[in-house]
Amino acid sequence: MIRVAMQAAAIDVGAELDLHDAGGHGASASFIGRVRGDDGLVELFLEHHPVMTEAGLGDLAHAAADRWQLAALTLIHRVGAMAPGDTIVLVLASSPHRSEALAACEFLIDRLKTDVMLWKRETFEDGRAAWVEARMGDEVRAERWG
Amino acid sequence: MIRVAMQAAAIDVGAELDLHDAGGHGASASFIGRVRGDDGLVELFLEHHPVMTEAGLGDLAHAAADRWQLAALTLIHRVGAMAPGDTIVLVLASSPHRSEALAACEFLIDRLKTDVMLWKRETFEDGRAAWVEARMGDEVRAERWG
Amino acid sequence: MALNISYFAWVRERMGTADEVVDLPVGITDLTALLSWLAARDARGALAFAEPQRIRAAIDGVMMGPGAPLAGAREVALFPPVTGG
Amino acid sequence: MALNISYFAWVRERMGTADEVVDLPVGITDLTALLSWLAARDARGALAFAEPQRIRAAIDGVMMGPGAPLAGAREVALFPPVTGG
Repeated sequence: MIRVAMQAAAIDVGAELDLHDAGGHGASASFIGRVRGDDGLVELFLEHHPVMTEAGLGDLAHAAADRWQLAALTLIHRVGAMAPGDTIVLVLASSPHRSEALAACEFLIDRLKTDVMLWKRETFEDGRAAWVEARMGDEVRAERWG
Repeated sequence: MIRVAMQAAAIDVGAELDLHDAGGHGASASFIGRVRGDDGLVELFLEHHPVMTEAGLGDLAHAAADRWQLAALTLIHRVGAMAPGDTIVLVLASSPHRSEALAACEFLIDRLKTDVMLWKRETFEDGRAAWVEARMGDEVRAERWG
Repeated sequence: MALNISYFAWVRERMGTADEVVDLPVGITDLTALLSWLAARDARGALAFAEPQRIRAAIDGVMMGPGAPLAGAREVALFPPVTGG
Repeated sequence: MALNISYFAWVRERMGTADEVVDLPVGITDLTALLSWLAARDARGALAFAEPQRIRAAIDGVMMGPGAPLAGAREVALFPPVTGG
Protein backbone atom coordinates (compact mmCIF):
# COMPACT_ATOMS: atom_id res chain seq x y z
CA MET A 1 0.00 0.00 0.00
CA ILE A 2 1.46 3.35 -1.05
CA ARG A 3 0.13 6.44 0.71
CA VAL A 4 1.40 9.88 -0.33
CA ALA A 5 0.12 13.25 0.88
CA MET A 6 1.00 16.94 1.02
CA GLN A 7 -1.11 18.50 3.74
CA ALA A 8 -1.55 21.72 5.68
CA ALA A 9 -3.04 19.80 8.63
CA ALA A 10 -0.85 18.51 11.45
CA ILE A 11 0.67 15.05 10.81
CA ASP A 12 -0.73 12.49 13.26
CA VAL A 13 2.17 10.01 13.53
CA GLY A 14 0.24 7.48 15.61
CA ALA A 15 -2.69 7.43 13.19
CA GLU A 16 -0.35 7.15 10.21
CA LEU A 17 1.48 4.24 11.86
CA ASP A 18 -1.84 2.46 12.38
CA LEU A 19 -2.91 3.07 8.78
CA HIS A 20 0.48 1.99 7.47
CA ASP A 21 0.72 -1.15 9.60
CA ALA A 22 -2.63 -2.56 8.60
CA GLY A 23 -1.94 -6.23 8.04
CA GLY A 24 1.80 -5.75 7.60
CA HIS A 25 4.50 -7.86 9.21
CA GLY A 26 8.28 -7.77 9.13
CA ALA A 27 10.40 -4.64 9.39
CA SER A 28 9.32 -1.00 9.43
CA ALA A 29 11.74 1.89 9.22
CA SER A 30 10.53 5.39 9.80
CA PHE A 31 11.79 8.91 9.71
CA ILE A 32 10.11 11.84 11.45
CA GLY A 33 11.38 15.33 10.74
CA ARG A 34 10.36 18.09 13.12
CA VAL A 35 10.68 21.87 13.08
CA ARG A 36 13.71 22.89 15.12
CA GLY A 37 13.48 26.00 17.26
CA ASP A 38 17.11 26.97 16.64
CA ASP A 39 18.26 30.60 16.84
CA GLY A 40 14.89 31.79 18.15
CA LEU A 41 12.81 30.47 15.25
CA VAL A 42 9.11 30.93 15.92
CA GLU A 43 7.57 29.95 12.58
CA LEU A 44 8.54 27.87 9.61
CA PHE A 45 6.43 28.46 6.51
CA LEU A 46 6.57 25.93 3.69
CA GLU A 47 5.32 26.90 0.26
CA HIS A 48 4.92 24.39 -2.55
CA HIS A 49 3.89 24.09 -6.17
CA PRO A 50 0.94 21.71 -5.68
CA VAL A 51 1.01 20.05 -9.10
CA MET A 52 4.77 19.56 -9.03
CA THR A 53 5.04 18.39 -5.41
CA GLU A 54 2.26 15.88 -5.93
CA ALA A 55 3.99 14.51 -9.01
CA GLY A 56 7.36 14.58 -7.22
CA LEU A 57 6.14 12.64 -4.19
CA GLY A 58 4.38 10.09 -6.36
CA ASP A 59 7.46 9.57 -8.53
CA LEU A 60 9.62 9.20 -5.45
CA ALA A 61 7.30 6.64 -3.87
CA HIS A 62 7.22 4.59 -7.06
CA ALA A 63 11.00 4.79 -7.48
CA ALA A 64 11.38 3.31 -3.98
CA ALA A 65 8.76 0.64 -4.63
CA ASP A 66 10.58 -0.37 -7.83
CA ARG A 67 13.93 -0.53 -6.10
CA TRP A 68 13.11 -2.36 -2.87
CA GLN A 69 10.68 -5.04 -1.85
CA LEU A 70 8.21 -2.98 0.16
CA ALA A 71 5.02 -4.14 1.83
CA ALA A 72 3.87 -0.58 2.58
CA LEU A 73 5.10 2.94 2.04
CA THR A 74 3.87 6.20 3.57
CA LEU A 75 5.14 9.65 2.60
CA ILE A 76 3.46 12.62 4.27
CA HIS A 77 4.73 16.17 3.94
CA ARG A 78 3.28 19.16 5.67
CA VAL A 79 3.04 22.61 4.08
CA GLY A 80 2.01 26.03 5.37
CA ALA A 81 2.88 27.58 8.73
CA MET A 82 4.42 25.43 11.46
CA ALA A 83 5.83 25.96 14.95
CA PRO A 84 8.94 24.39 16.55
CA GLY A 85 8.29 20.74 17.45
CA ASP A 86 5.69 20.26 14.69
CA THR A 87 6.24 17.29 12.41
CA ILE A 88 7.17 18.42 8.87
CA VAL A 89 7.70 15.08 7.25
CA LEU A 90 6.96 11.44 7.94
CA VAL A 91 8.39 8.50 6.00
CA LEU A 92 7.36 4.92 6.79
CA ALA A 93 8.72 1.98 4.82
CA SER A 94 7.90 -1.64 5.59
CA SER A 95 9.38 -4.76 4.11
CA PRO A 96 9.80 -8.42 5.00
CA HIS A 97 13.53 -7.58 5.25
CA ARG A 98 15.04 -4.97 7.54
CA SER A 99 17.80 -3.90 5.18
CA GLU A 100 15.22 -3.06 2.48
CA ALA A 101 13.05 -1.06 4.88
CA LEU A 102 16.04 0.89 6.21
CA ALA A 103 17.49 1.62 2.77
CA ALA A 104 14.13 2.71 1.34
CA CYS A 105 13.51 5.03 4.28
CA GLU A 106 16.92 6.67 3.98
CA PHE A 107 16.58 6.98 0.20
CA LEU A 108 13.18 8.62 0.54
CA ILE A 109 14.18 11.19 3.14
CA ASP A 110 17.36 12.09 1.23
CA ARG A 111 15.49 12.49 -2.04
CA LEU A 112 12.59 14.39 -0.47
CA LYS A 113 15.08 17.08 0.47
CA THR A 114 15.93 17.74 -3.16
CA ASP A 115 13.25 16.34 -5.44
CA VAL A 116 10.20 18.01 -3.97
CA MET A 117 9.33 21.56 -4.98
CA LEU A 118 9.26 23.33 -1.64
CA TRP A 119 10.41 26.68 -0.36
CA LYS A 120 11.00 27.51 3.30
CA ARG A 121 10.60 30.84 5.02
CA GLU A 122 11.84 31.22 8.59
CA THR A 123 10.50 33.80 11.03
CA PHE A 124 12.45 34.56 14.20
CA GLU A 125 11.39 35.97 17.56
CA ASP A 126 12.96 39.34 16.73
CA GLY A 127 10.55 39.62 13.78
CA ARG A 128 13.14 38.89 11.13
CA ALA A 129 11.87 36.64 8.30
CA ALA A 130 13.90 35.15 5.47
CA TRP A 131 13.57 32.57 2.73
CA VAL A 132 16.04 29.71 3.17
CA GLU A 133 18.68 29.34 0.45
CA ALA A 134 19.17 25.94 -1.21
CA ARG A 135 21.82 23.85 0.59
CA MET A 136 24.56 22.02 -1.26
CA GLY A 137 24.73 19.30 1.42
CA ASP A 138 21.31 17.97 0.53
CA GLU A 139 22.19 17.76 -3.14
CA VAL A 140 25.33 15.79 -2.32
CA ARG A 141 23.46 13.31 -0.11
CA ALA A 142 20.76 12.75 -2.72
CA GLU A 143 23.35 12.12 -5.43
CA ARG A 144 24.76 9.16 -3.52
CA TRP A 145 21.73 7.20 -4.71
CA GLY A 146 22.63 7.68 -8.36
CA MET B 1 17.52 10.50 27.40
CA ILE B 2 18.53 6.85 26.99
CA ARG B 3 15.86 4.22 27.61
CA VAL B 4 16.76 0.53 27.36
CA ALA B 5 14.53 -2.45 28.22
CA MET B 6 14.21 -6.19 27.77
CA GLN B 7 10.60 -7.09 28.44
CA ALA B 8 8.15 -9.97 28.22
CA ALA B 9 5.22 -7.53 27.91
CA ALA B 10 4.00 -6.35 24.51
CA ILE B 11 5.85 -3.30 23.15
CA ASP B 12 3.52 -0.29 22.91
CA VAL B 13 5.03 1.66 20.01
CA GLY B 14 2.76 4.69 20.44
CA ALA B 15 3.52 4.99 24.14
CA GLU B 16 7.24 4.57 23.51
CA LEU B 17 7.15 7.27 20.83
CA ASP B 18 5.46 9.65 23.28
CA LEU B 19 8.00 8.85 26.01
CA HIS B 20 10.91 9.20 23.59
CA ASP B 21 9.70 12.45 22.08
CA ALA B 22 9.26 14.31 25.32
CA GLY B 23 10.71 17.73 24.61
CA GLY B 24 12.72 16.59 21.60
CA HIS B 25 12.95 18.34 18.26
CA GLY B 26 14.75 17.61 15.02
CA ALA B 27 14.96 14.22 13.36
CA SER B 28 13.80 10.84 14.62
CA ALA B 29 14.62 7.56 12.91
CA SER B 30 12.95 4.40 14.04
CA PHE B 31 12.99 0.72 13.36
CA ILE B 32 10.21 -1.68 14.28
CA GLY B 33 10.83 -5.41 13.88
CA ARG B 34 7.81 -7.70 13.91
CA VAL B 35 7.36 -11.46 14.03
CA ARG B 36 6.79 -12.79 10.51
CA GLY B 37 4.31 -15.58 10.01
CA ASP B 38 6.36 -17.22 7.25
CA ASP B 39 6.07 -20.94 6.54
CA GLY B 40 3.20 -21.43 8.96
CA LEU B 41 4.99 -20.05 12.02
CA VAL B 42 2.61 -19.79 14.97
CA GLU B 43 4.97 -18.90 17.81
CA LEU B 44 8.36 -17.33 18.19
CA PHE B 45 9.98 -17.87 21.58
CA LEU B 46 12.93 -15.70 22.55
CA GLU B 47 15.18 -16.78 25.40
CA HIS B 48 17.86 -14.55 26.84
CA HIS B 49 20.58 -14.42 29.45
CA PRO B 50 19.19 -11.56 31.55
CA VAL B 51 22.47 -10.28 32.97
CA MET B 52 24.24 -10.44 29.60
CA THR B 53 21.42 -8.96 27.51
CA GLU B 54 21.00 -6.08 29.92
CA ALA B 55 24.71 -5.35 29.78
CA GLY B 56 24.70 -5.80 25.99
CA LEU B 57 21.83 -3.39 25.39
CA GLY B 58 23.33 -0.81 27.72
CA ASP B 59 26.76 -1.04 26.04
CA LEU B 60 25.13 -0.74 22.61
CA ALA B 61 23.13 2.35 23.60
CA HIS B 62 26.21 4.05 25.01
CA ALA B 63 28.30 3.16 21.96
CA ALA B 64 25.68 4.89 19.78
CA ALA B 65 25.48 7.89 22.09
CA ASP B 66 29.27 8.25 21.97
CA ARG B 67 29.37 8.01 18.20
CA TRP B 68 26.48 10.26 17.16
CA GLN B 69 24.92 13.42 18.50
CA LEU B 70 21.68 12.03 19.88
CA ALA B 71 18.95 13.88 21.74
CA ALA B 72 17.16 10.67 22.72
CA LEU B 73 17.59 6.94 22.29
CA THR B 74 15.13 4.11 22.95
CA LEU B 75 15.97 0.41 22.67
CA ILE B 76 13.24 -2.05 23.61
CA HIS B 77 13.51 -5.78 23.03
CA ARG B 78 10.84 -8.28 23.76
CA VAL B 79 11.53 -11.80 25.09
CA GLY B 80 9.35 -14.86 25.72
CA ALA B 81 6.55 -16.18 23.51
CA MET B 82 5.26 -14.04 20.62
CA ALA B 83 2.77 -14.46 17.77
CA PRO B 84 3.10 -13.30 14.14
CA GLY B 85 2.64 -9.53 13.90
CA ASP B 86 3.93 -8.88 17.42
CA THR B 87 6.67 -6.28 17.75
CA ILE B 88 9.97 -7.92 18.76
CA VAL B 89 12.19 -4.87 18.74
CA LEU B 90 11.86 -1.11 18.67
CA VAL B 91 14.71 1.32 18.07
CA LEU B 92 14.16 5.09 18.22
CA ALA B 93 17.02 7.53 17.68
CA SER B 94 16.59 11.31 17.66
CA SER B 95 19.09 13.96 16.78
CA PRO B 96 19.14 17.56 15.62
CA HIS B 97 20.51 16.13 12.34
CA ARG B 98 18.78 13.56 10.19
CA SER B 99 21.94 11.78 9.03
CA GLU B 100 22.94 11.13 12.67
CA ALA B 101 19.49 9.79 13.59
CA LEU B 102 19.39 7.50 10.54
CA ALA B 103 22.93 6.19 11.03
CA ALA B 104 22.43 5.54 14.74
CA CYS B 105 19.18 3.68 14.10
CA GLU B 106 20.75 1.45 11.44
CA PHE B 107 23.83 0.82 13.61
CA LEU B 108 21.68 -0.17 16.56
CA ILE B 109 19.44 -2.60 14.70
CA ASP B 110 22.42 -4.22 12.96
CA ARG B 111 24.33 -4.62 16.21
CA LEU B 112 21.28 -5.82 18.14
CA LYS B 113 21.18 -8.79 15.81
CA THR B 114 24.61 -9.96 16.89
CA ASP B 115 25.59 -8.35 20.20
CA VAL B 116 22.61 -9.32 22.30
CA MET B 117 22.48 -12.76 23.90
CA LEU B 118 19.25 -14.15 22.51
CA TRP B 119 18.11 -17.50 21.24
CA LYS B 120 15.05 -18.03 19.05
CA ARG B 121 12.79 -21.07 18.90
CA GLU B 122 10.20 -21.30 16.14
CA THR B 123 7.01 -23.35 16.40
CA PHE B 124 5.01 -24.10 13.24
CA GLU B 125 1.36 -24.95 12.70
CA ASP B 126 2.24 -28.62 12.08
CA GLY B 127 3.66 -28.79 15.63
CA ARG B 128 7.30 -28.78 14.56
CA ALA B 129 9.54 -26.66 16.82
CA ALA B 130 13.20 -25.81 16.24
CA TRP B 131 15.88 -23.51 17.60
CA VAL B 132 17.11 -21.07 14.94
CA GLU B 133 20.76 -21.44 13.93
CA ALA B 134 23.01 -18.35 13.98
CA ARG B 135 23.05 -16.59 10.60
CA MET B 136 26.26 -15.43 8.95
CA GLY B 137 24.50 -12.51 7.24
CA ASP B 138 23.86 -10.74 10.51
CA GLU B 139 27.50 -11.06 11.53
CA VAL B 140 28.61 -9.58 8.22
CA ARG B 141 26.23 -6.60 8.51
CA ALA B 142 27.34 -5.85 12.06
CA GLU B 143 31.01 -5.97 11.09
CA ARG B 144 30.54 -3.12 8.61
CA TRP B 145 30.46 -0.75 11.58
CA GLY B 146 33.97 -1.77 12.68
CA MET C 1 -0.26 35.38 -26.76
CA ALA C 2 -1.96 34.93 -23.36
CA LEU C 3 0.10 33.08 -20.73
CA ASN C 4 -0.58 32.08 -17.12
CA ILE C 5 2.39 32.87 -14.89
CA SER C 6 2.65 31.71 -11.27
CA TYR C 7 5.20 32.92 -8.73
CA PHE C 8 6.52 31.20 -5.62
CA ALA C 9 8.39 32.09 -2.43
CA TRP C 10 10.27 35.41 -2.57
CA VAL C 11 9.49 35.82 -6.26
CA ARG C 12 5.79 35.76 -5.32
CA GLU C 13 6.37 38.22 -2.48
CA ARG C 14 8.27 40.63 -4.71
CA MET C 15 5.69 40.37 -7.50
CA GLY C 16 2.87 40.95 -4.99
CA THR C 17 0.77 38.15 -6.50
CA ALA C 18 0.76 34.34 -6.75
CA ASP C 19 -0.32 34.33 -10.38
CA GLU C 20 -1.44 36.45 -13.29
CA VAL C 21 -2.40 36.17 -16.94
CA VAL C 22 -0.17 38.23 -19.23
CA ASP C 23 -0.52 39.11 -22.88
CA LEU C 24 2.95 38.40 -24.25
CA PRO C 25 4.33 40.88 -26.84
CA VAL C 26 5.56 39.42 -30.10
CA GLY C 27 9.25 38.47 -29.79
CA ILE C 28 9.05 37.13 -26.22
CA THR C 29 9.55 33.53 -27.26
CA ASP C 30 11.67 31.92 -24.54
CA LEU C 31 12.17 31.98 -20.75
CA THR C 32 15.16 34.34 -20.88
CA ALA C 33 13.16 36.85 -22.90
CA LEU C 34 10.21 36.46 -20.53
CA LEU C 35 12.34 37.29 -17.48
CA SER C 36 13.85 40.35 -19.23
CA TRP C 37 10.40 41.54 -20.23
CA LEU C 38 9.00 41.10 -16.68
CA ALA C 39 12.06 42.90 -15.22
CA ALA C 40 11.50 45.84 -17.59
CA ARG C 41 7.71 45.97 -17.16
CA ASP C 42 7.47 47.58 -13.70
CA ALA C 43 9.22 48.14 -10.36
CA ARG C 44 8.00 44.83 -8.90
CA GLY C 45 9.33 42.91 -11.90
CA ALA C 46 12.64 44.78 -11.66
CA LEU C 47 12.95 43.71 -8.00
CA ALA C 48 11.97 40.08 -8.59
CA PHE C 49 14.03 39.47 -11.72
CA ALA C 50 17.11 41.68 -11.20
CA GLU C 51 19.21 38.48 -10.92
CA PRO C 52 17.79 36.02 -13.47
CA GLN C 53 20.48 33.44 -12.59
CA ARG C 54 18.71 33.03 -9.21
CA ILE C 55 15.41 32.11 -10.92
CA ARG C 56 14.25 28.62 -11.81
CA ALA C 57 11.31 27.91 -14.10
CA ALA C 58 8.86 25.18 -14.96
CA ILE C 59 6.62 25.07 -18.02
CA ASP C 60 3.41 23.14 -17.43
CA GLY C 61 4.92 21.46 -14.39
CA VAL C 62 8.25 20.47 -15.96
CA MET C 63 11.54 22.13 -15.01
CA MET C 64 13.07 23.96 -17.99
CA GLY C 65 16.33 25.76 -18.75
CA PRO C 66 16.57 29.48 -19.68
CA GLY C 67 16.41 28.83 -23.44
CA ALA C 68 13.16 26.86 -23.32
CA PRO C 69 10.60 28.13 -25.85
CA LEU C 70 7.23 29.42 -24.65
CA ALA C 71 5.29 28.26 -27.72
CA GLY C 72 2.42 26.00 -26.64
CA ALA C 73 2.91 26.70 -22.90
CA ARG C 74 -0.20 27.02 -20.75
CA GLU C 75 1.52 27.88 -17.44
CA VAL C 76 4.97 29.16 -16.59
CA ALA C 77 6.04 28.90 -12.94
CA LEU C 78 8.88 31.16 -11.75
CA PHE C 79 10.62 30.61 -8.42
CA PRO C 80 13.93 30.49 -6.54
CA PRO C 81 15.91 27.21 -6.27
CA VAL C 82 13.94 24.87 -4.03
CA THR C 83 15.01 24.49 -0.42
CA GLY C 84 13.88 20.94 -0.02
CA GLY C 85 11.56 19.05 2.29
CA MET D 1 34.66 -26.97 44.13
CA ALA D 2 31.00 -25.88 43.93
CA LEU D 3 30.00 -24.13 40.71
CA ASN D 4 26.73 -22.68 39.45
CA ILE D 5 26.01 -23.70 35.87
CA SER D 6 23.19 -22.24 33.79
CA TYR D 7 21.94 -23.60 30.46
CA PHE D 8 20.14 -21.82 27.64
CA ALA D 9 18.06 -22.68 24.55
CA TRP D 10 18.49 -26.28 23.32
CA VAL D 11 21.27 -26.90 25.82
CA ARG D 12 18.76 -26.13 28.58
CA GLU D 13 16.13 -28.37 26.96
CA ARG D 14 18.54 -31.27 26.61
CA MET D 15 19.82 -30.86 30.18
CA GLY D 16 16.24 -30.69 31.47
CA THR D 17 17.05 -27.76 33.74
CA ALA D 18 17.92 -24.06 33.52
CA ASP D 19 20.58 -24.23 36.21
CA GLU D 20 22.23 -26.42 38.78
CA VAL D 21 25.01 -26.35 41.35
CA VAL D 22 27.68 -28.96 40.73
CA ASP D 23 30.55 -30.17 42.86
CA LEU D 24 33.46 -30.20 40.44
CA PRO D 25 35.93 -33.11 40.72
CA VAL D 26 39.60 -32.23 41.08
CA GLY D 27 41.19 -31.89 37.63
CA ILE D 28 38.22 -30.16 35.96
CA THR D 29 39.97 -26.81 35.66
CA ASP D 30 38.87 -25.31 32.35
CA LEU D 31 35.79 -25.07 30.09
CA THR D 32 36.88 -27.90 27.78
CA ALA D 33 37.29 -30.25 30.75
CA LEU D 34 33.93 -29.13 32.14
CA LEU D 35 32.11 -29.99 28.87
CA SER D 36 33.80 -33.40 28.72
CA TRP D 37 32.88 -34.11 32.34
CA LEU D 38 29.22 -33.07 31.79
CA ALA D 39 29.04 -35.20 28.60
CA ALA D 40 30.35 -38.24 30.51
CA ARG D 41 28.22 -37.66 33.63
CA ASP D 42 24.82 -38.86 32.33
CA ALA D 43 22.61 -39.35 29.26
CA ARG D 44 21.36 -35.75 29.29
CA GLY D 45 24.90 -34.42 29.38
CA ALA D 46 25.91 -36.78 26.58
CA LEU D 47 23.04 -35.41 24.45
CA ALA D 48 23.72 -31.75 25.21
CA PHE D 49 27.52 -31.82 24.88
CA ALA D 50 28.11 -34.43 22.15
CA GLU D 51 29.37 -31.65 19.87
CA PRO D 52 31.35 -29.25 22.08
CA GLN D 53 32.26 -27.10 19.06
CA ARG D 54 28.57 -26.05 18.95
CA ILE D 55 28.69 -24.75 22.52
CA ARG D 56 29.53 -21.23 23.63
CA ALA D 57 30.29 -20.27 27.21
CA ALA D 58 30.37 -17.28 29.50
CA ILE D 59 32.01 -17.10 32.89
CA ASP D 60 30.35 -14.61 35.23
CA GLY D 61 28.67 -12.89 32.28
CA VAL D 62 31.76 -12.66 30.05
CA MET D 63 32.18 -14.75 26.89
CA MET D 64 35.14 -17.11 27.18
CA GLY D 65 37.02 -19.50 24.89
CA PRO D 66 37.31 -23.28 25.51
CA GLY D 67 40.60 -23.00 27.37
CA ALA D 68 39.34 -20.49 29.95
CA PRO D 69 40.15 -21.56 33.54
CA LEU D 70 37.35 -22.14 36.01
CA ALA D 71 39.31 -20.99 39.07
CA GLY D 72 37.41 -18.21 40.82
CA ALA D 73 34.28 -18.58 38.65
CA ARG D 74 30.90 -18.15 40.36
CA GLU D 75 28.68 -18.94 37.36
CA VAL D 76 29.30 -20.68 34.07
CA ALA D 77 26.66 -20.23 31.34
CA LEU D 78 26.56 -22.80 28.53
CA PHE D 79 24.55 -22.21 25.34
CA PRO D 80 24.46 -22.47 21.52
CA PRO D 81 25.72 -19.58 19.37
CA VAL D 82 23.25 -16.69 19.77
CA THR D 83 20.65 -16.16 17.06
CA GLY D 84 20.37 -12.42 17.49
CA GLY D 85 17.64 -9.94 18.18
